[in-house]
Amino acid sequence: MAAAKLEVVRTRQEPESELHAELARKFLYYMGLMREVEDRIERKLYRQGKIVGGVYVGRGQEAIPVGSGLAARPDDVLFPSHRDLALYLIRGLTPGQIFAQYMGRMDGLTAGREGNMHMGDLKKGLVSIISAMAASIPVAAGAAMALKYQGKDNIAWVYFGDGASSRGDWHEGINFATVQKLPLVLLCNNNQYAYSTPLSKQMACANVADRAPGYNMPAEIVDGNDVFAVHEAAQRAAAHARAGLGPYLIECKTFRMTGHSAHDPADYVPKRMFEEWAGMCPIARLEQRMEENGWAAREEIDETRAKIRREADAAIEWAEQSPYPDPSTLLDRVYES
Amino acid sequence: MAAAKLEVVRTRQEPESELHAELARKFLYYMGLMREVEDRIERKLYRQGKIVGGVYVGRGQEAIPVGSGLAARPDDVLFPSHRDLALYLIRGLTPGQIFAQYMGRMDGLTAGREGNMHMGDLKKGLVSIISAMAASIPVAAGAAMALKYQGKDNIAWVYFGDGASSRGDWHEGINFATVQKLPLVLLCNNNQYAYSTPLSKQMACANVADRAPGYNMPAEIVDGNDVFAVHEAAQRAAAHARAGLGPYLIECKTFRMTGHSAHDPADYVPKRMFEEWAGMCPIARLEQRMEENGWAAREEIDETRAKIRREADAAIEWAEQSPYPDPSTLLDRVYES
Amino acid sequence: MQATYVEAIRQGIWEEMERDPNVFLIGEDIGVYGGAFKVTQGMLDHFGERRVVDTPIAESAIVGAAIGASFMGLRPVAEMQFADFISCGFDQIVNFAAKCRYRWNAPVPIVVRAPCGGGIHGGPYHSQQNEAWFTHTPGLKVVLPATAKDAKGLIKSAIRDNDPVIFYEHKALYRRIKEDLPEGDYTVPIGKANIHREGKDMTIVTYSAMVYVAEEVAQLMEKEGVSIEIVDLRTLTPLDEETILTSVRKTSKVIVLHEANLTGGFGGEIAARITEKAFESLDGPVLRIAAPDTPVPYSPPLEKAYLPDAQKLLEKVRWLAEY
Amino acid sequence: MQATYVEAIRQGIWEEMERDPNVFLIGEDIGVYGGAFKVTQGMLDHFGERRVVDTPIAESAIVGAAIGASFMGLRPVAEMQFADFISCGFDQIVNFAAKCRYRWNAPVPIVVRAPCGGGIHGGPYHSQQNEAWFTHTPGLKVVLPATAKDAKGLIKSAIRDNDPVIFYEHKALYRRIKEDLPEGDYTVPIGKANIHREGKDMTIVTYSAMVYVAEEVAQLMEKEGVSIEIVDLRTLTPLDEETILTSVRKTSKVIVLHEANLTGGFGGEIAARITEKAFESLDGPVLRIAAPDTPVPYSPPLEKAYLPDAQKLLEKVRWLAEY
Ligand SMILES: Cc1ncc(C[n+]2csc(CCOP(=O)(O)OP(=O)(O)O)c2C)c(N)n1
Ligand SMILES: Cc1ncc(C[n+]2csc(CCOP(=O)(O)OP(=O)(O)O)c2C)c(N)n1
Ligand SMILES: [Mg+2]
Ligand SMILES: [Mg+2]
Repeated sequence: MAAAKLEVVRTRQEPESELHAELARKFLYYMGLMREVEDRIERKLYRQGKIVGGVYVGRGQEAIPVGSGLAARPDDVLFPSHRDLALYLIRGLTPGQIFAQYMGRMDGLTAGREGNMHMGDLKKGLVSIISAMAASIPVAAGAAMALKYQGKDNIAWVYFGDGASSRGDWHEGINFATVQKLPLVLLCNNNQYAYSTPLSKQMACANVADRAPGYNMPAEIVDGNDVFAVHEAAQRAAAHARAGLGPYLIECKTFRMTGHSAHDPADYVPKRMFEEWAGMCPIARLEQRMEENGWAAREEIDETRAKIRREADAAIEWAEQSPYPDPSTLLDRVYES
Repeated sequence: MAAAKLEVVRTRQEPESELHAELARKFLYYMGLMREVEDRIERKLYRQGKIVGGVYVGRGQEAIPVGSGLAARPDDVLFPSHRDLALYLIRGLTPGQIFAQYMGRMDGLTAGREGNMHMGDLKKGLVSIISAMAASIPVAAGAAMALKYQGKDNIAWVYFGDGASSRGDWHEGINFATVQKLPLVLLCNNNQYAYSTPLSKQMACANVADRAPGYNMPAEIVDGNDVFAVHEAAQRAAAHARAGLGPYLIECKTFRMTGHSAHDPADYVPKRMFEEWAGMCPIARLEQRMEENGWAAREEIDETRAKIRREADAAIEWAEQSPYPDPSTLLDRVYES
Repeated sequence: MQATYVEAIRQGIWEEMERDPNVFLIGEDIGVYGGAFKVTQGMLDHFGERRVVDTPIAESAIVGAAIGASFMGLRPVAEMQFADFISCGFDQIVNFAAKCRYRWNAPVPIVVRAPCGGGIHGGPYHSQQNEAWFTHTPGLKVVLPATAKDAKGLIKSAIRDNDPVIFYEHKALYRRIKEDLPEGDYTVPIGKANIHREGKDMTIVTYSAMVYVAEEVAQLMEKEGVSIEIVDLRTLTPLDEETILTSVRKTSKVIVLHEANLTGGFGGEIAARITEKAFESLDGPVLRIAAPDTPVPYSPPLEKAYLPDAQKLLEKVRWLAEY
Repeated sequence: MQATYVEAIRQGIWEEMERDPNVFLIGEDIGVYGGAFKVTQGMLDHFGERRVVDTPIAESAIVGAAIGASFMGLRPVAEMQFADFISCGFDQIVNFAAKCRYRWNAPVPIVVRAPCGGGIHGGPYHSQQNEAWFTHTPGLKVVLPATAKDAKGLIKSAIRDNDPVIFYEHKALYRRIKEDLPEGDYTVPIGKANIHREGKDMTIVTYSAMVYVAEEVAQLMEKEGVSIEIVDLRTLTPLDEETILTSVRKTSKVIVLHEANLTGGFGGEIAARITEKAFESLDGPVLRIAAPDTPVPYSPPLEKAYLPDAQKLLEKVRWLAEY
């Protein structure tokens, strides 16, 4: 098995086919929708007091769930982390359900038991995180083991941040998965911070991917703000895992264009980092590429945006109609019956 | 920092000085004493029913605690694992105290609260393991942090097996220690089994040392049955850690010449492995080298052995005189007062 | 046919594996070695590596992987080598397994088997009775069989249960008791206590190995003309409060007995419920007998002093009988 | 001078760091960020990186490193970002820290701070009251201050204590209460309950944020002529049984109130001790009020239904008063 490839893998400069244009339009839609939904959540609903719990968004990181989520087969199983909203959208959750979830309404995926990204739906192949960072990794390994057990050629995809890679569960899960050669793709969003903690206080190595050889696992590092790059890496990873060759790690270099959560002004981040990375916005980059390659005209892109805004408007309206859970149901669902 | 050196590092073929002879005699004494004490425990006292709890010995692995323990400074702090009895001997515990410990007597280090290798003495710089494999690693990191905090040039030494390296604590502890560049030497006894589990079911990589680059930590692999090799590696590691360059990993390749514990016949180990490794006995190899180099005559070696046997005889007699703890003290020592 | 407690558990698992191809085992040294206590002996040969998964030393991964597999329709039975190491997989149990159904309607049908208890000179790390960590965690079922018959019937129910079950097997019972097991495919329901012995003057509420201590004392007291009823809880959560209260209302005197440490042990819960719900029936204080609040010491005289036994129980029984 | 609960804790830590150069802090985001709840704000600037150690996300390493440093003579104060994540460092706490003194006479003078409790819409993973995991583990001290004065005095005692202390800070109190603190260097002893309010008709035994619920009800009941005594335990282990029993013997009626889940909660322990040791004094059953046995739900109407509050308490108080 190859050691970690430590250079950013370049994507094809000029993909010309209609297939690419088609894909680009999907990318644009889901990235745009994730951005819009999260903007509404973080900058409107939260500030209006309509969301009373924690809010964690993936602004600037949309290429990661979108590029990879569209590389996953619809019957693969996904273990999103807390900045991967697009995975839910790709699997068919409506923005309305997401707003309802954040607002603690019955039409959220958890019927008000949980808030924010703590949601899942087994029928859609979406497993809810628990809050403890990296705890999903052994669980995803177990799901991958089951897929292998059942003789399916599906795979499991698990998402995590740079910070999560410091936890024991990260090690135990990956070690187990590699020993068992499980069909698992590991997707790291390395956004350079864990809450306020920079990489230098999290790890002595330069990249999360540097740890892969210790598990005899291939890894690559990609430009996490290039949705095509993420997509192609995800396809390589999926092919590897699906072929029975074991886990595969993708480290997406990116940046969190916001505080850790809605109440965090992120004063600890040097201003110039925000400035630098603003120029790397994955959505703007995709739009530019679409225009340059003639995949879409400006008007078309603008219309996509407008459509997304209308969707979000309608969804919020819908979600606000959704009832709060009935307190008399408080005790339901602890056990099966 | 260099990546893991994956070849067995050869020790000097012909160390001639009297210093080496002197060291060899010390090695021989402590390895022989460990072997003798553990043989008595596992093959006599346990079978006689005088030890009622678990018994884990380091037969065939004596070079590891002896080679490294004599490289440690007396005021360094040691975190032995369960096959490192010689560390206790080197730090001045008497065989009698060890027998008493195993027999649950008052003169054991734990006054009967604990059995077997679950013992420690802060005044001697010996920290007791807890049973959970690898749990000592973050604790040793913390001790190393304290030494640095206090401006001392002491270091911490932590011991563990191949199996322990699968645990989350192993990862969390080493990651923290490397981020903080703590003065910590990590000593792995890779005896190729964790209880009945062979390496192939524990890790996908070939060596525990393969994980070191993921922490940007130097590592080397040594012949764990060559006490000089272990000693020299330990000196290199200690120099590194003491110089403030951070943790250093030594992986000692060895083999457990017994079952996991006294009640385990180890049927799962291919017979030929026992045969092969019997020819690699670290004590026999040292004796041969001593003779070949003229560091000791056969008679001298035999006399050392005889002396050790007499020591063990006397120690058992002494330990059997040691009283059992008084049940009325059961509640003592849960809290300070 | 007679079977020991360990053999009963083994049979129960074996039968469930035969019955349901989704059942599989995961844990340390459970394959070629057959488990530290030989509960899974022979299973690797019979069922193969696919269904008997030896793992690295990684309790969090074991429990986590079991949870993940259960999401996909499998029914994992995970072994902790000793209950003492369940602390290493703790977060996965109390935060992931326990809460998924409530949080997002995802059942977690896993069994975590945990050999527990003292009396085998295991010392602080091979003797723990730590069930109270889990009885305080909503969403978990906590089962501790005392007899071979119950052990088999309950492990089978646990495997079929659609919620996470922590299944405590008492190590000192594995080879100590031998019983006739019912023929054929039987189960014992989770959540139902058993009247281990009927009596009318006093109730002892207990579970796991302490049932035998209670039995010993009941036999002794019978000669003194005191008739003791023994309620073997078998399941702690969900608790069969009805059986406890019915017994207490009958006898009016009650002692709660367990091997776990006294303070914060499940005995407090039982005593509290009795006091709240059967206060008018009580003819004396609810007494608790449990291990004192120390780790489990290794040395035999200390361990003996530590463990609740007939003598200690007898003293309180006599006191209460005369109350 | 007036101070909030959070400011009181911050002052306490600050003063101890000034007093003893061996005291240092370790945890996630406690440095430049000042901690998720700003308890350690400004400490990095004042005390420097040596004494304010930001860690990776690794609770087991945090607790483990604290233990190891304590062996070498330091006095670590570790922060869990939320009490909910203490499960990730669980083994280090219950098996290493708790047992070292008993096992091999090695003191572990660490403090593990854990922001706990609901009412902030944190949902299942940012609201837990899991103290009962630790009150069942011999060797640990479990402290939960309710007032700013106690919070300061107890964190100082915890830091000076030679045993491991789990120090639960209630998040909903951090900025809600403000009090005058005593001048100068004062401590509040660990292991001593406080009579928060004197009364003669009924005792409410409680701790942490629930003290205020009890207070609210006591004021209401006073108008109805029922005089309620509130025992604020402050420390759960070691428990100040004497203060509880003295109060119960005086009032003869008692309600135990806590925010943690009912089953297996520490309330059972308290109720059991009262029943056993003050049985003759009781004029009614010992009642418990606690959260129901579910995870802490997120949505406000559910969370409100979940948390014990004055209304729920009042109902039981009235019932018991008339008993
Ligand atoms: C075990 C654990 N400890 C602490 C936290 C609190 N916490 C939530 S998110 C977070 C930072 C996560 O960093 P990273 O994994 O890099 O993901 P990012 O938020 O940057 O996407 C922390 C410390 C947690 N969720 N789990
Ligand atoms: C967390 C944990 N799980 C299980 C065990 C039971 N156990 C004791 S020793 C051992 C094997 C250890 O293997 P290794 O680390 O290679 O050390 P060795 O015994 O080979 O020296 C196991 C599984 C344990 N002590 N701790
Ligand atoms: Mg991050
Ligand atoms: Mg080994």
